[in-house]
Amino acid sequence: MIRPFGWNEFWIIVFAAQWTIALSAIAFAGGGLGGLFIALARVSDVKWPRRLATGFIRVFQGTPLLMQLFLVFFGLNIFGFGINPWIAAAIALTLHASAFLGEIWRGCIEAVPSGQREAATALGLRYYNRMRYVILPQASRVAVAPTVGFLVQLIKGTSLAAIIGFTELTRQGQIINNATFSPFLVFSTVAAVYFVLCWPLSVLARRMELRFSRATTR
Amino acid sequence: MYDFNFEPVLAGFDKLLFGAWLTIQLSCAAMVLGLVLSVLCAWGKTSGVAPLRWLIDAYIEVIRNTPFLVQIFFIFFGLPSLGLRLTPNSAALLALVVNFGAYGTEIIRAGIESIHKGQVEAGTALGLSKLQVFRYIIMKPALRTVYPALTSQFIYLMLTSSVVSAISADDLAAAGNDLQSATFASFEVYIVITLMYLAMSMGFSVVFSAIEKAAFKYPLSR
Amino acid sequence: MTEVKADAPAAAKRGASDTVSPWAVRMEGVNKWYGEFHALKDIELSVNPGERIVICGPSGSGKSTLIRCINQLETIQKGRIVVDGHDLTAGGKNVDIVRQETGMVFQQFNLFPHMTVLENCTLAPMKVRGASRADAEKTARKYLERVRIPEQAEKYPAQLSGGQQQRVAIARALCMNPKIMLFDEPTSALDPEMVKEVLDTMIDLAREGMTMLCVTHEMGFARQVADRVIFMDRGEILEVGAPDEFFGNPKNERLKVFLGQIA
Amino acid sequence: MTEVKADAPAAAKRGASDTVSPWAVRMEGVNKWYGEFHALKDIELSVNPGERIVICGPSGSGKSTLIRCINQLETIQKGRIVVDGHDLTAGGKNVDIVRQETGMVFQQFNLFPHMTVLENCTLAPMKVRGASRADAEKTARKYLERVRIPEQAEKYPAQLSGGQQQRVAIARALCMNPKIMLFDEPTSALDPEMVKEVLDTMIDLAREGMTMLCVTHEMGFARQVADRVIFMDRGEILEVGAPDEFFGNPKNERLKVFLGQIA
Amino acid sequence: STAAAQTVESIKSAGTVKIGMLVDFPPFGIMNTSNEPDGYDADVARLLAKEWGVKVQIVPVTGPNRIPYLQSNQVDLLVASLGITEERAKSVDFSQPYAGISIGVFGAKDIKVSKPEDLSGKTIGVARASTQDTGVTSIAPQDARIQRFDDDATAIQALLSGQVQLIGVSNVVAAQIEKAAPGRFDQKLQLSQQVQGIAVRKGSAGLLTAVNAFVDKVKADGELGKIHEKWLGTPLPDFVANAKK
Ligand SMILES: Nc1ncnc2c1ncn2[C@@H]1O[C@H](COP(=O)(O)OP(=O)(O)OP(=O)(O)O)[C@@H](O)[C@H]1O
Ligand SMILES: Nc1ncnc2c1ncn2[C@@H]1O[C@H](COP(=O)(O)OP(=O)(O)OP(=O)(O)O)[C@@H](O)[C@H]1O
Ligand SMILES: [Mg+2]
Ligand SMILES: [Mg+2]
Repeated sequence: MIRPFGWNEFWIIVFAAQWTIALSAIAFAGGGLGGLFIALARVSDVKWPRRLATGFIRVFQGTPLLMQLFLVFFGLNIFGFGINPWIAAAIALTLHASAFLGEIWRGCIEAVPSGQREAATALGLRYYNRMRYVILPQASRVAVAPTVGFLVQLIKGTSLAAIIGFTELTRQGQIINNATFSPFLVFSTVAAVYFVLCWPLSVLARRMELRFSRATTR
Repeated sequence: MYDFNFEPVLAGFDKLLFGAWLTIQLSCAAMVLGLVLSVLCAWGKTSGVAPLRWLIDAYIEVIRNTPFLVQIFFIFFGLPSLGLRLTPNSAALLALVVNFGAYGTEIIRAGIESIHKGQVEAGTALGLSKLQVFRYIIMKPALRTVYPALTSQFIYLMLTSSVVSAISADDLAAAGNDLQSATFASFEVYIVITLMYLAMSMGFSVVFSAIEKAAFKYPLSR
Repeated sequence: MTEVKADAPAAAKRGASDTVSPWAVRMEGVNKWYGEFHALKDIELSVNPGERIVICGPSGSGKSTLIRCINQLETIQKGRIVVDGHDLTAGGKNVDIVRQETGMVFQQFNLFPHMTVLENCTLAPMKVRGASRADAEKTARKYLERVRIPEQAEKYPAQLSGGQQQRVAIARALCMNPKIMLFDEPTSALDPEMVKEVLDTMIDLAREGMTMLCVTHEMGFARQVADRVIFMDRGEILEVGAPDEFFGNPKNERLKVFLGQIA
Repeated sequence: MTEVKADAPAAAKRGASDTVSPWAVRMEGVNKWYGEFHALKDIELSVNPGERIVICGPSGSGKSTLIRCINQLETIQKGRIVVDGHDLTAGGKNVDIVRQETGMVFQQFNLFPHMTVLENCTLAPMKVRGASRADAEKTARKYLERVRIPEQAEKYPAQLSGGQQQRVAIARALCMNPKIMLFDEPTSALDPEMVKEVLDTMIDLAREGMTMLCVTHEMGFARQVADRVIFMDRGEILEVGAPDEFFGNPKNERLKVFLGQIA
Repeated sequence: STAAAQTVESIKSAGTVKIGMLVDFPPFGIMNTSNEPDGYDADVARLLAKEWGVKVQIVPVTGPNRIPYLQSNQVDLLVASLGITEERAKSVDFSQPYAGISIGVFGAKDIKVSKPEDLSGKTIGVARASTQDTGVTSIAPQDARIQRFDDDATAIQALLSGQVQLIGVSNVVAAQIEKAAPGRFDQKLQLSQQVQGIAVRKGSAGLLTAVNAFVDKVKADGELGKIHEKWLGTPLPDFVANAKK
């Protein structure tokens, strides 16, 4: 019944990374869009979008992603909204990533000197053009590094989707571990696969940060 | 339609409170020790010799690019083979410190680098040594600039600390899991512990802004 | 408190109806608060088309606030501002129109660092006025020529000296064909050797008859081009006069002290 | 290239042995590169104790670099710098000693924002000289009195005006009882009205006989207090002279252009 | 909503029965070499489907989420090694026992434990929410420290690395310990056997009757015995075979 850890098991773990990648991609796409809205709401001149965004961030940064996934998936189902795990994952991960990215990007938008906004306003540019051509391009330069940094955390965070039935990298490792009882081999493999996924991103983030700080220090 | 029944949760609420208390203790201890580790590593990274910098870089990269679950697993099950046997709670604490240290180092380093070069020069020109400049001139303003990043990393740490239940530490998540496995009242348990986490993170936010007001009361220019 | 009439001396058209305002800028009983802080107190000021006004005063006296109200970078709480016949206080489209008709130059240049000089100059004409790229670039090159840096069009702001950056900022504002130019200490962030090149550009503009309001401490410039000089302190206009009178025979006590300090 | 002897005119003690240097500062054949860029070229300069030197020149000419070499905020690649008898190029403890004996005031003040004025002034005496808190505070209050802001001792830098901040910076440097004061454009980040109060403080210091090297564009100050004025361009010292001669009868062509620009 | 699939009829008309099972709980639920669910529970699930003449869809679940899967209608029933207890019976309905394990407490040879009271002051590792957990918890004295891990593999790792003194596991899994560390550990206690039931949502009386009928049948015709023989190496023990709810 118990079998040794071999190449077959190794590849099963490696291939589970596809779910990790897919979940990360969904989270990032959803969080990117949601985060932009949250960030814009947070820097809005009007009070209520600002308050709403603040509340949103409080709740979704203040509760574990595991619970968010659980409550979205099973909660909606017990209330009779049959929901497929992909959609549940997309919703929960989007909410989670939107809160974090919204907060990160707000900081980046605020890092653009206020003179830039004023200059654009004085030229007669209105909100959309101001954001589109003046503020966001500058904010995005600052944003690349922390955003990629968050992506790394997000990739690791998708392991929590196991609670709603995804056999992604970490979960697959646990399952294989229970069929082989070779925890160190199994978890070393899991760690290595995560490292291969995340490390290039970390390096990229650091490069960007370095390039940016060089560009801004005179 | 599902019938909610919170009775089993209320019956086991003291266990949840104990769990929450341990989560708070673990996270706070990890924050303080992790902060010390971060400051040391950040100092090493900005002013240390090359091999030390490489060592710190390797530490940061390994920790930041692997899952916390795996880290805690290796600490709890791997260290005994080196003769170091830790209780679940102290293994959890060590793992949290090591994890927070890696993120904290990067954050604090960013803070140090944000300090205007002129500050260091002014200290140097006054005859202060490198260490004195770091200790008296850089440290406090650097911590102030990155304080928001540090506190949100802390909240993140507190929320991810639920993973320590994997090595049978008795934190809130573990208490919740035990309660739900004994009663099968899963929804009720999860809803309650979600609210407890939310309350804790809000509570910490309040505490953090109080600390910020007390510790960094000097005004900023402009 | 001390109310000083700051109207143009030759206010022959005063009888004209308010709807077709003869003034380039008219401020009536303007008051502005930042929270508790009373930043502008009962400002009365009328500027004729083509007039050149220099505003000076100690730091924090409200000079920037005053000219930033003219294009609604700051909103006022009381009073009325009419720019080229458009009542800002009435709201609506007027604010947009006024912003298009006024050009502003800041102390910190505020060029867009991610765009070339040419792109800085063509952005607003294209996005606000809907000009074609070709037209916008033609206009931009014309004004870059006028501020004497046509050869820098393809560079990024960070590659220019402070004086060059400020001249680009002037050209950028001119590209919108404004009727009024507002300057907020345009030379005070510059190295001393670069001040002159920017002042020269502004003097050129003044000669061509552009309506200008300029906050500056360059008293030489004020003497040379200003029609009227205004002294502000603590949110009030304390003295207004032609440069000779203003510098030669200041009446207000605080102005005397101030002129003593910056001499 | 053009070598200009920058030694003090009355160099009577020139024969003295090098070990007991008669000079407050002596630079011999000093060269400094930033990577490829040659920032200081064969600088020769000797400053007598008690002498007041003003350094001017266009932006990027190496003025800051020159005075920052004196307390080793920058290290040089070639040549020799001796400050008050301590050869910096010999290394060892000399650098520490020289830093204690020179006070420096920067353009951007560089006060420590998290410390009160008093703490700013007592930090170095306590940590470097090992003074007791009581002694350090006594000295600090004395110098705060001297720069005429004793009542600001408990405030934080951000609560002060620019002029006040710069005077604190001067007091902070004085608290270490330096033999030589270095100033790098101490008034150029100030609002015009505050320039005078800082210059007045510096004039007081000069009257008391402090050795001073000051980078500044304030020509009035130079005329009033300088024993010698030095003109730098592109890393070289191009002209040195007493103020009357320097301003009244400049010889170097680039200096003539420069004086024309900043007038 | 899928709530309609709560009767045998509706399952039959749908043509598929969705059954949740653990895949990290050897030998009851594992993933085989082709990474498909297998084990005692999987075989029982397939047998049930065959009996009802429908296709089976096995849904891998985990310890923490198996009940929510059932309660939120994502599976029709659970064949997920659920140890039957009174407390749990308040949340789900259990069938009569379809399986049972003898839980042994294992530990290093030099530790002396011969009766439950000897567990006093000892650390005992178990898989959280498992049948072992239930079994050990019910007999251990107050001051025994029960440490709950995510699964059996982790609990065994805790024993091997010395993080716990004893573990509670099924006899079958215990054989693996002997393989991993021959001669170091032995069985200390044989606990009162713990039985496991198939779970259905509360109030699905018809479905429960059908499941009970199925269990009766496969016990009687020996099919269940064969599965037991295959995965646990012994015939169906009496305490399961004779148990009635
Ligand atoms: N956004 C703001 N919030 C609160 N107070 C402000 C704000 N902007 C300006 N003030 C205050 O309003 C007063 C006038 O400011 P303003 O910038 O108009 O002065 P100024 O005359 O331009 O001074 P300076 O010469 O320093 O530019 C100052 O006391 C300033 O502190
Ligand atoms: N850290 C550095 N790395 C590279 N080049 C530098 C560095 N610091 C200064 N430079 C260059 O050395 C030259 C001299 O600089 P320095 O700051 O001494 O000029 P300055 O005369 O003080 O000018 P300013 O009036 O603008 O302060 C400049 O061309 C500058 O670009
Ligand atoms: Mg201003
Ligand atoms: Mg300089």
